[in-house]
Amino acid sequence: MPEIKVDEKLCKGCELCTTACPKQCIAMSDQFSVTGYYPAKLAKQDCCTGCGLCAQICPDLAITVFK
Amino acid sequence: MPEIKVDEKLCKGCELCTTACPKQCIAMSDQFSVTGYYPAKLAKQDCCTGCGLCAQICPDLAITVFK
Amino acid sequence: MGEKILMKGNEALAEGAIRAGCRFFSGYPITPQNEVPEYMSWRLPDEGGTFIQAESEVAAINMIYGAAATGIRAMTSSSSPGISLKQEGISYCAGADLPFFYANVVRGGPGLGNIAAAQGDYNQSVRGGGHGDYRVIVMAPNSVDEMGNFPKLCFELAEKYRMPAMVLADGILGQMMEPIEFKFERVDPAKLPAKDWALGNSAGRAKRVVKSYDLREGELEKINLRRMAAYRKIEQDEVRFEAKNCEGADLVVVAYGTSSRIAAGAIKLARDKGLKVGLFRPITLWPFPKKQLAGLAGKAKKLLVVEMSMGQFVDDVRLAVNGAIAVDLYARPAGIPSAEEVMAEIEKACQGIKAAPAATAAAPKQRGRPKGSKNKKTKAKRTVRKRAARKQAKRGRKGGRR
Amino acid sequence: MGEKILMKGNEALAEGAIRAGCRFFSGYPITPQNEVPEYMSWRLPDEGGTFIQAESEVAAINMIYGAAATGIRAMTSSSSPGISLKQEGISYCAGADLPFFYANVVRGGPGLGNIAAAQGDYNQSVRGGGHGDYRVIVMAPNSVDEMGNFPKLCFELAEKYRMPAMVLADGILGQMMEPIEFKFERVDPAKLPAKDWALGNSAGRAKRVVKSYDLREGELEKINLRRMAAYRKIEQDEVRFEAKNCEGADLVVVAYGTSSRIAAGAIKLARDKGLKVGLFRPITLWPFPKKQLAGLAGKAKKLLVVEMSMGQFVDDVRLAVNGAIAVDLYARPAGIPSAEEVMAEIEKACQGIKAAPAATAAAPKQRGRPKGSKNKKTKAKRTVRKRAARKQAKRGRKGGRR
Amino acid sequence: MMYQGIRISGFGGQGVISAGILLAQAGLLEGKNVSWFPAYGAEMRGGTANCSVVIASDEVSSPVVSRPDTVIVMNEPSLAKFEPLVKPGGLLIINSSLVKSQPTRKDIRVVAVACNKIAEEVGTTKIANMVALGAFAGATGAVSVDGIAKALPKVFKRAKPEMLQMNVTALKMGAAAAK
Amino acid sequence: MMYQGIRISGFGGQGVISAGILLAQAGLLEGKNVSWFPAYGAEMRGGTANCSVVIASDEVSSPVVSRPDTVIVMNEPSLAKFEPLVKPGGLLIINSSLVKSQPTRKDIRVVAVACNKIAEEVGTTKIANMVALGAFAGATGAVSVDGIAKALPKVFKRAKPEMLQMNVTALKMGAAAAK
Amino acid sequence: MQQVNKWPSGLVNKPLRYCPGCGHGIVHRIVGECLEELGIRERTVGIAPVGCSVFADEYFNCDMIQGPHGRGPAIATGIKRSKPECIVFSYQGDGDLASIGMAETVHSAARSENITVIFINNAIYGMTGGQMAPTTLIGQQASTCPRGRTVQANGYPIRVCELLAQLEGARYLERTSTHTAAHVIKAKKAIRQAFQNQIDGKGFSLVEVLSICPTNWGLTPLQSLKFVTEKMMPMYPLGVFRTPDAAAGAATEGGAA
Amino acid sequence: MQQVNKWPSGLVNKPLRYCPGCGHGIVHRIVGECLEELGIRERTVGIAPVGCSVFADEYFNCDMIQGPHGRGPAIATGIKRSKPECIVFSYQGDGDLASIGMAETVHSAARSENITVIFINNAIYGMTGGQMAPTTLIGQQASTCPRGRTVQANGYPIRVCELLAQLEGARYLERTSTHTAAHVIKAKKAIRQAFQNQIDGKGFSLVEVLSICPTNWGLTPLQSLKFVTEKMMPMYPLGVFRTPDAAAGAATEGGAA
Ligand SMILES: Cc1ncc(C[n+]2csc(CCOP(=O)(O)OP(=O)(O)O)c2C)c(N)n1
Ligand SMILES: Cc1ncc(C[n+]2csc(CCOP(=O)(O)OP(=O)(O)O)c2C)c(N)n1
Ligand code: SF4
Ligand code: SF4
Ligand code: SF4
Ligand code: SF4
Ligand code: SF4
Ligand code: SF4
Ligand SMILES: [Mg+2]
Ligand SMILES: [Mg+2]
Repeated sequence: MPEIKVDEKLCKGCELCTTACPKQCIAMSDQFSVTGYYPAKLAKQDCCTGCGLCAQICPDLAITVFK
Repeated sequence: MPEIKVDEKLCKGCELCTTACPKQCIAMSDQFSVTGYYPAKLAKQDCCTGCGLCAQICPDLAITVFK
Repeated sequence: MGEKILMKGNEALAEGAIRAGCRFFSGYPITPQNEVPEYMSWRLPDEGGTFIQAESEVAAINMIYGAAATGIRAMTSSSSPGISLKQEGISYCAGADLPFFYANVVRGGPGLGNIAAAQGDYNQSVRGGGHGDYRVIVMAPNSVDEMGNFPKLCFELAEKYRMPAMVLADGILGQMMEPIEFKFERVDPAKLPAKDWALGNSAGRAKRVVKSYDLREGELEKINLRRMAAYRKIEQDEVRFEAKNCEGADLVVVAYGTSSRIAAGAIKLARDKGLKVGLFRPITLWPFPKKQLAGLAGKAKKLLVVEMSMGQFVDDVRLAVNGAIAVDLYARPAGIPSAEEVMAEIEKACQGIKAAPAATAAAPKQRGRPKGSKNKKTKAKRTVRKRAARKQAKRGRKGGRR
Repeated sequence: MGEKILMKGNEALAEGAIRAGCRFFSGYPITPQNEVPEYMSWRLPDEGGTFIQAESEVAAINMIYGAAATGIRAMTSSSSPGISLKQEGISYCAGADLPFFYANVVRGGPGLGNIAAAQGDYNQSVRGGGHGDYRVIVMAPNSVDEMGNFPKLCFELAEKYRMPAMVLADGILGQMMEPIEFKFERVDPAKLPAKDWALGNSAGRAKRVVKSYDLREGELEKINLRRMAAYRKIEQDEVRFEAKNCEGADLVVVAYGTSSRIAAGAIKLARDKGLKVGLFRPITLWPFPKKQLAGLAGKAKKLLVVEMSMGQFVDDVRLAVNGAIAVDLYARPAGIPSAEEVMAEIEKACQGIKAAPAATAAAPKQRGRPKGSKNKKTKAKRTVRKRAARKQAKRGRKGGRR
Repeated sequence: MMYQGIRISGFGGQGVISAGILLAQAGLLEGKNVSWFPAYGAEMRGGTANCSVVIASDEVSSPVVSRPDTVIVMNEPSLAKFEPLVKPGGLLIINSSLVKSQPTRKDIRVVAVACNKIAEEVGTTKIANMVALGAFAGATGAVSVDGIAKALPKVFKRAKPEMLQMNVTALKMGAAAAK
Repeated sequence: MMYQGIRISGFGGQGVISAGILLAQAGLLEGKNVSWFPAYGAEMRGGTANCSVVIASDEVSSPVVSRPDTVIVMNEPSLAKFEPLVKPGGLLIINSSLVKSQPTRKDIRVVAVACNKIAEEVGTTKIANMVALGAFAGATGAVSVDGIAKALPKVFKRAKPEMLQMNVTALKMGAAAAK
Repeated sequence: MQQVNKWPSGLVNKPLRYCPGCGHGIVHRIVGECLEELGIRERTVGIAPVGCSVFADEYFNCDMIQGPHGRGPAIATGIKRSKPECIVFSYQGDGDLASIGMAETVHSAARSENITVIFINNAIYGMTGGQMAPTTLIGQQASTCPRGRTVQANGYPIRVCELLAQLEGARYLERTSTHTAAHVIKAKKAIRQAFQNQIDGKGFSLVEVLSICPTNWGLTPLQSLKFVTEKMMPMYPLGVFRTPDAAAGAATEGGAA
Repeated sequence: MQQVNKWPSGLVNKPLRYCPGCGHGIVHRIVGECLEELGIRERTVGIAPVGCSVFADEYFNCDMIQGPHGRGPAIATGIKRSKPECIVFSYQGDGDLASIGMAETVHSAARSENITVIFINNAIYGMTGGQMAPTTLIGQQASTCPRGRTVQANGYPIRVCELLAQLEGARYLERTSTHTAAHVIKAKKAIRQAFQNQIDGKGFSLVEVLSICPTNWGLTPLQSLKFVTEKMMPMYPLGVFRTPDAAAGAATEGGAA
């Protein structure tokens, strides 16, 4: 299954990726990261198509897409 | 009769006025002025119409037109 | 007037300028002085004044050049790199005898440097960073209170002598908050005397020209000689400084601005340890309190200069005492010393005094007193200011920080 | 090499730079240095170099900043107001440790001033006109020959110490013609050693960064302290000066550049009248020949500073001798003195010596010799130069004017 | 002779800057000499914020507090950065709601207050900074809770009375928690 | 010890600048120390031109000749401006073709040469400046006509041989006229 | 399963110091990828401005130089003319490029310097804390126009691409945006083209990128995206304004009228 | 018989120091006449540039200020904002206005400062002795492009009116010439309009005047007139480029194609 990995050390919780995902797979965590942000996460199972759009808009290169 | 007066202290002999006169009334003197130029002069009698075009183009305000 | 309010140094500077009648400000953002234009942008329009965010520092200073020529009280401010860009314009203002007020809230340099406090722009300020022979009046506050109260002095001196006057501050003085009391009545610009050189409505008088050039042979030198004489007079009349515990001190620390605050803290530590140490703080950096410093020569055994630069300020101290007393230097180029560090330097310097009681350092031994010193006495915590500012400044001593 | 040719100072400067390997020039027209960019515009392309008439002095110095970062020998020139505009950029170059060469062909100031010769930009040159703690190497030619031969020295020193180096000239030196002999082999830029900091092809090595900032706490100060140490070394090693008839002189005239030529003429008149007068000419204004000047203290009775400015250069002379000898000043701010006028000042100063043989003026009396002076002797017409330039410079003495 | 050098540190949105100003204003109202100084600049981009406050009977020399008597730490990263600076015998106030690590120094006094939790109880985590200030007042007495309360309207000029009241409550609860 | 300070002045187009350079070049070829210095700048707009030349056995101190040994005046306005500067006992060379006024000084030597007229005889008034230089050589001996002739191709690098020849003729006739 | 994207070799592998959501990060990645894809990383010299992206000198994995505020194109000129074999780009904000650097921008375009300029238009001075930029919109608040920008006090915003399109030397001008992934992809195409032009010796290329600054706009990142479409794009229509071949193009998206 | 013309009261009655034929003199007279005819002489402040017309401060019979090279519009801004009741004009050459002063020109237009700019385009640096200007034509020789200006080394000439026409704040832009008496009369009309606009509070007005510099063109004044029609006008078409009412106009005379 395609999926994304969000690097919590890089993610700043800006939520831009949530607007980019055509499938609305991404949601924000409710746990503070070490860097003090609420990072993004793949919220739904079997949702991601690996299209990579979330990674296109992520300003912090926090998303790695697998397909 | 209309006429022009060229102030020799001001005229720098640039000849622009000669191109401006529709009647070709103006010619250049062959005598050095005190300031070291060959000044313009009204060369022909009964030629000037007082149109003032020469004064329009004179960069040194050397021409006074009478009509 | 009267109430002590807690204010940022940059805002005190801006508010002080407005109260002093400033009605034109043009500037360009730069840290650590951004609060000055920001404050001006909302306060000045309410006062009927003009705020312009210029396209650059170069444009900003030239807007000032134009505004000042109309006689309005005009101000600009910036920080180090921006002030460098303004040097041509400042030189033109000086050359055209235009009064205006500006502030340099210095940051670390050279180049982009950093945005912390520093004193590396000393020479540029006191020796005319722009081209040609000119000076600007340089006032060095060391508190938010002075940040707010000096702009008025600057405007007045600038107009009196028709030249630029500046406040030389730094990132700490700009960014810190302290209580401040504005010690003067608000100036109503409409009530200031008309300037007989200002441009504008020329009805009923000859045209006026503001310019900084004279291409006729020998004429420029005449103008410069006239200005040189004016400068000598200013050096005579307008020196301001503060001397504290200098009477009977073995060592006098010489410092200005932020480093003088830190030095004061260090001196307290030193005196607690029984060392006889005083503080001499030039408030005007140009005119420099030469005579007053030279006057220490017969008394103290050594001077210790503390500056947040490589050794710029120390030159003026050395020139003032002209070899009559040893001058040590503690240089922190773009560094902010702690009171403890300065204290350590004081101890080092004092050891030097004990080791060689008569004279030390590379300087020739002192003999006699330089001319300038004979009438001056430094009393403990006495602030000497000349002329108009005296009263006001004295009241300043009571307020806020001290 | 070898042939003496008649050249304008500005053209000698440009040709000298090209022969020294300069392959990039950006500048903006301004009198009295226009011949420099004009010369470059037709000569540089033939040499495979680049000439750019920049849109402004600000753009010109930033083109230099970029070009110098690639390791090319880059040069700009201007005159006073234009140099003021370049101060921010010069400060950046200094802060980024970039070597480049520039010339200021000074005119009268402040402001637009005039276009005659002057020395009013002294402080701006030797004390860093831009913001922050930095220095540039300042060479002051006094002949067309030196105008042509100094650019190479400047490039070499600039690269050796990774800092800007400049020629401080004036309208007379720029505009006059004199015979010149280029005393060095043409430099082939392709044969210069590669610079391990230069930007360009990064294949096979780590990326390089040229910058003048460091925002990490305390880091900028470390850089500045390192630079401060380098400056101390330069002050030790790179001083250049000329001393002439100083041995046994009662009075030594201290002057640089054009005023040193005029002073030389005046001294000839004075010696013809039997006055014992020598000439001390700093060739590097920074590093300043401090020790060498201090060395005169035990010998001459007085110094007379002649400068075409208000009293800028004199400060460095006073700092050098530190009160050990009286220093008189003949200041001509934006004026060009005649030899006769200087002669009159010499006579005045000599009278002072006779009237008060031991010491005069406001300076404290001399006692002992300052440390720096003990090893130095000034021989008649001896030119002391350190290191590499020695030989070349000596040959210079034989050529042209002298 | 009284001297308190304070350093307050936390994330950008935690109100450490205004907490510092409030402290200085309170000191001023109580007739003390005060200063406030922020860490400012580019380093701040998306990072942490901190400021220095001095409250003293004597003149304030440097407003930059490099050896604080008291450090107030509002978030995790600040602990590592500022704990080492506290003067021996000084005070470290920790917002235990967000700071999970334990301080290591043994030569200082540590007061842990769950600022966010208490603030939430009062009404909003936004006033966690007030809880911390209350704790400071309670633990040191360098300024009083009353003093800070009086300073509130001077600093938050456009705050509504309810909000101010909530702030005062937070201050008091902080002070209580520190005792 | 030989020293000649010269000032040459005239209208912009009269070649006083190049005449000065030529003189300096000639001096150099004859082994002398020389300098040349123009009056430059904005004042020149449409006005007059002048330059200073020094030819000396010793080093040249100032290239600005404020008290010339010789003044060469090529046009009317220059007479008024430069006659007063000539050193007592010095030389004033006047282009009598264009200068109609008479010099007033009695303590100097005056040589009047109809430079334009002579130049026209040679071929063109453009080389009136050469006639004046010839007169200078003839009257002072500070440089020789030969010396100037040798300098010609160095200064006018792209001049045709005929032109150079005409220049030499003008120089000679000037020298003759001055004797 | 394969990794679809990776950290580009044109970018140093370390976290970026920009605020959450900041557009600089997106453009940094794009540039980093272009350096890699075009195989020019080892002969590229980049210029970091003064502005939030002053840190660009740390991030781009090529030789970098950081210079005075606004002078990027002049610095680029000096480098490119000295090392024509190098690829030189200048990365600049709106204050940097269109305010203090206006003369350098116009003149480097007029000279048609063979360089690439990346222009981040976020309608604000980011680094200094939210002062008005030359591109700040009428009505938009900034710390030096606290009541909102007005024509009377502050004048009109400047459209950089339209202005430069008047210059024959400006060979490639395009305005792009980063507010959707699709726009990011278009922006990358434009930036790649701008580098390709330089490789091909076509002269001056500039790509403007509309970019968000949540911190100084006082909006959340998501609100900021809306601000781009609703406020910025009507004033700054996207599109190609010049190509090396066709002299002038026209706005293709979001134009006011 | 009556005297048709006279020395305008807006000009100090003394000889001008410009070279024979120099266009500055013509424009000086025009401005002097406008000051008189519009009755604004006593409330006008003029700004002299650095350039041959630095002497403008001597010549215009109103309060004058001479400032740094290229900064006229900034100085004008300072004056006008401080004394809105005054009429403020800046008189500038092409080097001054379009090279070193480009940023100030663009930004004062963008701010729509209510000022009048007189722009003398003589395609050369007059005062400093004939260096290349931003308006020097391709192929034209100048002392810093002795073999003629080339695109490769020096870039393209800048058309100021066309450039500024992109700015909403530029309210009146016209290019005129002085090479015939008829053109002089038109130039005067334009300059008068530019002053009238300021009186009416219309904002930024600029009149460009093609002008001859025989001295540095190396031509006689008569040859110079020809140069204007044959070389300059094809590059710099005359016409109105903006009026306060209609946003943008078009070239009306002499355009290249
Ligand atoms: C000469 C100079 N002036 C001003 C500054 C201060 N300064 C730093 S960044 C900046 C503006 C940044 O805005 P922008 O260029 O739009 O970049 P952003 O931060 O928005 O990306 C300014 C004015 C400076 N460093 N140097
Ligand atoms: C800062 C600065 N740079 C350069 C100069 C030198 N300078 C004087 S006038 C001028 C250019 C004049 O050309 P232009 O503006 O076209 O006016 P013109 O003389 O042709 O009328 C220059 C570069 C100066 N005075 N100041
Ligand atoms: S790769 Fe595409 S589908 Fe998967 S999370 Fe990202 S945007 Fe959504
Ligand atoms: S766009 Fe990137 S930084 Fe922003 S929330 Fe998503 S993963 Fe995190
Ligand atoms: S007034 Fe007219 S007709 Fe008379 S001379 Fe002048 S141009 Fe000719
Ligand atoms: S236009 Fe004027 S200056 Fe020129 S020749 Fe005619 S009258 Fe003389
Ligand atoms: S302030 Fe704005 S431009 Fe700067 S990093 Fe933050 S979001 Fe980006
Ligand atoms: S040089 Fe040109 S612009 Fe200057 S006065 Fe002479 S003709 Fe006019
Ligand atoms: Mg921006
Ligand atoms: Mg011009």
